[in-house]
Amino acid sequence: MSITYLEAIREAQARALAEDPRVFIYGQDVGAFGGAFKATKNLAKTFPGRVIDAPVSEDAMVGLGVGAAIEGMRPIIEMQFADFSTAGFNQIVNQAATLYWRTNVPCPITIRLPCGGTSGSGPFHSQSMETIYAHYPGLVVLTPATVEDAYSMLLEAVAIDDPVIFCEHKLLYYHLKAEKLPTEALPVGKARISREGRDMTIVAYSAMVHEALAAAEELAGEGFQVEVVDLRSVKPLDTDTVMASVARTGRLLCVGESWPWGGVTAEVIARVVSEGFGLLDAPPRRLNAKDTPVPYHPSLWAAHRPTARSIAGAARNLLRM
Amino acid sequence: MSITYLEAIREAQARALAEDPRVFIYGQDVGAFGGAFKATKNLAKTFPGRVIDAPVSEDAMVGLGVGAAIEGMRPIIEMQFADFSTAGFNQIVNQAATLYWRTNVPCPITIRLPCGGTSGSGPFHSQSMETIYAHYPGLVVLTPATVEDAYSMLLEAVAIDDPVIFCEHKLLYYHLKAEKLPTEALPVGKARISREGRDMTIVAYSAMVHEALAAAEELAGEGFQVEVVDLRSVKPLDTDTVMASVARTGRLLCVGESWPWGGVTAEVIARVVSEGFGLLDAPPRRLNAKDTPVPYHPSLWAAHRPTARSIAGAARNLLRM
Amino acid sequence: MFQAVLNPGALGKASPFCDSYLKAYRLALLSRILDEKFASLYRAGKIHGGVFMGRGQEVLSVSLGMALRPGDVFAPLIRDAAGRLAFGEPLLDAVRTYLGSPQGPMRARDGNVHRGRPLEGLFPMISHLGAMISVVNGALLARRLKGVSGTVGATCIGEGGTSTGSFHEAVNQAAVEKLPLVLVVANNQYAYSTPNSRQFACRSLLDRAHGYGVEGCAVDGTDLEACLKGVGEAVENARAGRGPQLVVARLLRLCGHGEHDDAGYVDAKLKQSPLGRDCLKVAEELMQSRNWAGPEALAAWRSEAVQKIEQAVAQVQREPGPDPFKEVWSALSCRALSEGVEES
Amino acid sequence: MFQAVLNPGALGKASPFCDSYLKAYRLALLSRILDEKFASLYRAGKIHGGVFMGRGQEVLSVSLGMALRPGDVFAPLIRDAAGRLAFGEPLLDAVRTYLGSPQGPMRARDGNVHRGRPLEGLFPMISHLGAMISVVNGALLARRLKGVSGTVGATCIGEGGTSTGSFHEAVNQAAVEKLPLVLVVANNQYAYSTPNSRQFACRSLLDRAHGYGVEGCAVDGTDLEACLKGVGEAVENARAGRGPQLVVARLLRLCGHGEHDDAGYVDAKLKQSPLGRDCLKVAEELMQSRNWAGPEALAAWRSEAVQKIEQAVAQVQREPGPDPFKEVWSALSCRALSEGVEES
Ligand SMILES: Cc1ncc(C[n+]2csc(CCOP(=O)(O)OP(=O)(O)O)c2C)c(N)n1
Ligand SMILES: Cc1ncc(C[n+]2csc(CCOP(=O)(O)OP(=O)(O)O)c2C)c(N)n1
Ligand SMILES: [Mg+2]
Ligand SMILES: [Mg+2]
Repeated sequence: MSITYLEAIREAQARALAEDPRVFIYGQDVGAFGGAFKATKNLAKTFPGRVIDAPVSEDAMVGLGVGAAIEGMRPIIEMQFADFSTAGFNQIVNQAATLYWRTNVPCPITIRLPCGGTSGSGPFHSQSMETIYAHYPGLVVLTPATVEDAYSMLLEAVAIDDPVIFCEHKLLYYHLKAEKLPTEALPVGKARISREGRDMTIVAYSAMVHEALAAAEELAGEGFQVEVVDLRSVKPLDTDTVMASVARTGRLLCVGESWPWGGVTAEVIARVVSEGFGLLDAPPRRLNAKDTPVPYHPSLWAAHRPTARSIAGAARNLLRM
Repeated sequence: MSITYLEAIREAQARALAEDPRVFIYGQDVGAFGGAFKATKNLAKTFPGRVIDAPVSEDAMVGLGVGAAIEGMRPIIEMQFADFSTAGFNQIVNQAATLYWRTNVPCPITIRLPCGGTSGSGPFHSQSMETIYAHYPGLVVLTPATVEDAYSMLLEAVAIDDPVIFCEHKLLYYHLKAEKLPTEALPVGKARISREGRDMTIVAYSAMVHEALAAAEELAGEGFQVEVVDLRSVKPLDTDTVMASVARTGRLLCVGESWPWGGVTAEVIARVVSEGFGLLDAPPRRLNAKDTPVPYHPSLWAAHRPTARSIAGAARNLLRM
Repeated sequence: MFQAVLNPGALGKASPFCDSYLKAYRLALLSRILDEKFASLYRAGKIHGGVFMGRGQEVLSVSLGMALRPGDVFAPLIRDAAGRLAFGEPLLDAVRTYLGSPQGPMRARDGNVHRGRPLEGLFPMISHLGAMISVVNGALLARRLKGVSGTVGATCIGEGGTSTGSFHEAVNQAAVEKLPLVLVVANNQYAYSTPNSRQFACRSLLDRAHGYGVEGCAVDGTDLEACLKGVGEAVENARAGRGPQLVVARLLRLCGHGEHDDAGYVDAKLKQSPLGRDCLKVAEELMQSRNWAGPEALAAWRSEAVQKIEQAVAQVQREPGPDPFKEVWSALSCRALSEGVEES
Repeated sequence: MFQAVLNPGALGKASPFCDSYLKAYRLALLSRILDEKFASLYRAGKIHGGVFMGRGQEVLSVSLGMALRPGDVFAPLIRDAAGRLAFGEPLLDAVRTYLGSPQGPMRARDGNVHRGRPLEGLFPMISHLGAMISVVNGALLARRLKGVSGTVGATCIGEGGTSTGSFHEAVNQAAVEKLPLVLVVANNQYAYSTPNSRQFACRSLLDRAHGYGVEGCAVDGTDLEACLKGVGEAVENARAGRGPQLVVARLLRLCGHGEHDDAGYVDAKLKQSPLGRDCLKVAEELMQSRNWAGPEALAAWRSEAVQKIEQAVAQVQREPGPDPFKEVWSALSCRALSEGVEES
């Protein structure tokens, strides 16, 4: 048996629906059709009345989720693409994210965002929005990079009593495969050392973990042992694991697919240098997408985002310092 | 004569309207009423038909501004509070911010956001949104801290061919005064040394500049010479001026009123350490608002945001390192 | 749930309708005096932030609160002190929230009209207009999923709020799901300073009902009898499974947008028109004309209300303010996931 | 502005109406064949991202394009290849955008239906449904401020898009400003897979017009004559200063949402109903019954269209792709304000 990242997301939802009567799914085309990416395929049939098609109304979709959460339900809201969550932005950051703080009533809503660039998708079907949501208090922002994490973190997201922004990477949907679903998992909030190494640390998350691993592999051929940390969750952000890694390697490169200004990479670097200044033997570096919308054409797109090649290049520069 | 920060904003708009027939103002209650904060007082009378009341429709307000900009106009869109710009978020980040990049047609729209906390305003009338907008490519994000800058930067915002997010701080509206309007100004994109000092650098912007200056004054009494850099513009961010200051002082404290995760302070620190690692004699530090919504009660609010006292405290710790 | 705010013994006059009319009037009066108390505390500098009054809208608001039952959901807006009291919100909740007492339901974190008790069906508004409607929808859908029936969800909005995208999405959503939603639009002629002519172009906002496929009714918002009837029927219809109900009330805001606003822009013609009648005066005249209540009763009710409010204010003013050092600075209920962002 | 896409000599038959009918048909046919070409390039793996066809909606779309004049503003949506061609969009713009040629108006930065030339009045859509309407409003308001009169602005949306808050805010905005906006709603029964029953609850979306205070008309979107008349009148009304015009067309999407979608969910009954007629076939039958065009003319027009398209595709396929090293990686027109964020 082999299971894809997308199937893991579907299986996690199936299990959540099966085990917890409070769970329901709401989103455009999630019902009989099974969702734009088929992340809810067959679920409407298996769980009648609990996988519900929404009108093209992101604001009302999120608002409805909050109201249902107040009533003790555990809604999963699917955005058709992360990019369209801008239309539900206000309800996410001002309604869902503030409810518990204002009222002491938890808001267990999971918002699934199909994120990230894929070839030919262009500026409005490629965005990574983890930075935007992580900036706001009151939200948990998860960015699974593996099939196993997609499964276990989505289950955990539904179980968490707070609003979770679940950033699934579309590029991983079909191609990333695992042998089977995990039976145990790191808890949300813990980063993972995806590859050990003692010469430098690359911190990455979501699809960039795989680019970083490929870069590490390439550099291994040149005699460098590069450690790769998969953040898994960008808020909370597991500073301890990152710092421990940097303490071993003395060098930090931080990679993110979203835009350069104020993203995950800035946050990681700011934390490491203010709390672990003495650990670094060289300046920390970062690599992000370019500061333009995500281009449509495959060759522009490939140049816009960090890749194994550009990561390896940046890592080489840093290793030489 | 003496002129407030708010009056400077009104005067800048009056001058823009007077000098450029392409300028018009659109926003809720901006017409005969003169705006919730009176930033457009008397302008509707002086410039008939060019200061236009909008329905409670932030999305459509911004969309209208973009369409008018395509037609060669220079709209100023007033949000009643920065917090409500979440309802126009999609048009700002996906329509206005991408237009030039997609089509080569500039989008000279200025969006005025009354930002920042004031006592008793609570979670939905106190937000600082510069971090959110600065993350997106295609936007210029200005954060004037002085009466003179409020005036000259708003005039420049209207003249700039790109979308400008103009973050005015409500706390400065009535209390901050200057003798007269400036006749010349630093260009947008340049930071200013607001106070010179050789022991450490505090980087701040908007209302926090004044807290930082007060802290510097307090520390001067203790024999420390603290340099205060006013960023003025958070995107673009004048890394050169910050680095030059840090090169002189060796110590960096970065202060922002918005939430801690991924804000201006993270970006400044990430830049300084990756480009000027060797300049620092101590770890860079930052001080932000707490990671909760902005509280209503004055004494909670005062503890939520950085103040002269907490800045001085953080600075003292850093000076001792 | 909540405790009753009126002394029940004082009621029980002529007919059941008379009973509810008097009860509604007294709650509306209580809310008027409460608002005025907040306004005077505001002028005395004892309230931080804004004060928003329901003046001129009390009988509309109270009619909605009266029609709801325990177990229903209610998301009031800024001018709904009367509806809140009728729904059962404790007077102390209002006073504690305005005065920033940590013993209030918002624990000094949010203020003035931004208060509620979600678990008791009273949803606290966020400021963004239009944003509460879909939240009520969600509660109603949840009940349907849980198999709970017979409850309704109600919320209020001004005519200005009908211009938001949130309003539209939520009304359409309720219509598609045929939820028992009652949406009361108070067309008080102004959104802050903006007159209706700059807010919408249809003849009546009621014309929107048809476009959403929901039932609608218009009421004279200055007339308590009309409000009790119109709003009451809407709530009954929703409860009976007839889907969302839109109530559009005509009236005039008889105060500024907030207490900082002198409302100098309000058209004198409107003030003199039937819209500009004071809904409490109208009710008083009716009660007197029908011999339901004479001047003594009115005076007694007023002084009873004043006393209740003064007592609550006095009590809350003795309560200590919040302590920032004891405040839990986290927005997450899962403490383990809260970021302990180190600050120097 | 744009160059004409049809050979004008071929027109000029019986009456002016016949002339426009034939012209419209030929443009609709051209767009159909163009869409089919893109679909086949997609199946051959020559197009990145999606392909979105207007199949079944061509005569509605073309009627709008035909009614517009140079100087008007047009913001087409995903199924408007026909309207674009009628408005004057060069065939090459479509081909270059789909194939990602840097010589196209979007310079390979955006693709497929996300194309336009703002300065020539053809506004390129962003993907977010509903977002273009207020942009057209802005252009129209700007013209009013500049003293330009006599032009209109038109845009299209599907019935799914009417559920967005953006749609509502913008229609209301246009109504308040009484702008010369023509908004064509193609109710093609599905929003991706979602049927109307899950999208709205009113009888007809036309019922919304009244609620906004704008004029509205319904048209049979499968009938070119009805579309030319209905849409043409709406454009005339807007031009005459009668304010926003809402046109609601009934039809059926005769294809998948995109070429990746087999549309297996479409109700067979709808396909067999009059809504499911192929609007081009309907037009062909009418032209033949009225002796406006026989089988030879139809065949000739088709092969002329095929040839034009093959030629354009062949030309664009020879054009080099974009060079990421020459690309200006800045989203600002003021280069001095662009961040040169250093990356290692
Ligand atoms: C989305 C949004 N935009 C702007 C505001 C600022 N605002 C607060 S009240 C108000 C006017 C509301 O008018 P209306 O809905 O008619 O209610 P009323 O005050 O008349 O009761 C505005 C514009 C807001 N609260 N929310
Ligand atoms: C705000 C927003 N949410 C979701 C989407 C994803 N989406 C793209 S097309 C579509 C369906 C549109 O249906 P409709 O408006 O009826 O147009 P049609 O495709 O039928 O022509 C959806 C939901 C989007 N583009 N924008
Ligand atoms: Mg109003
Ligand atoms: Mg459709």
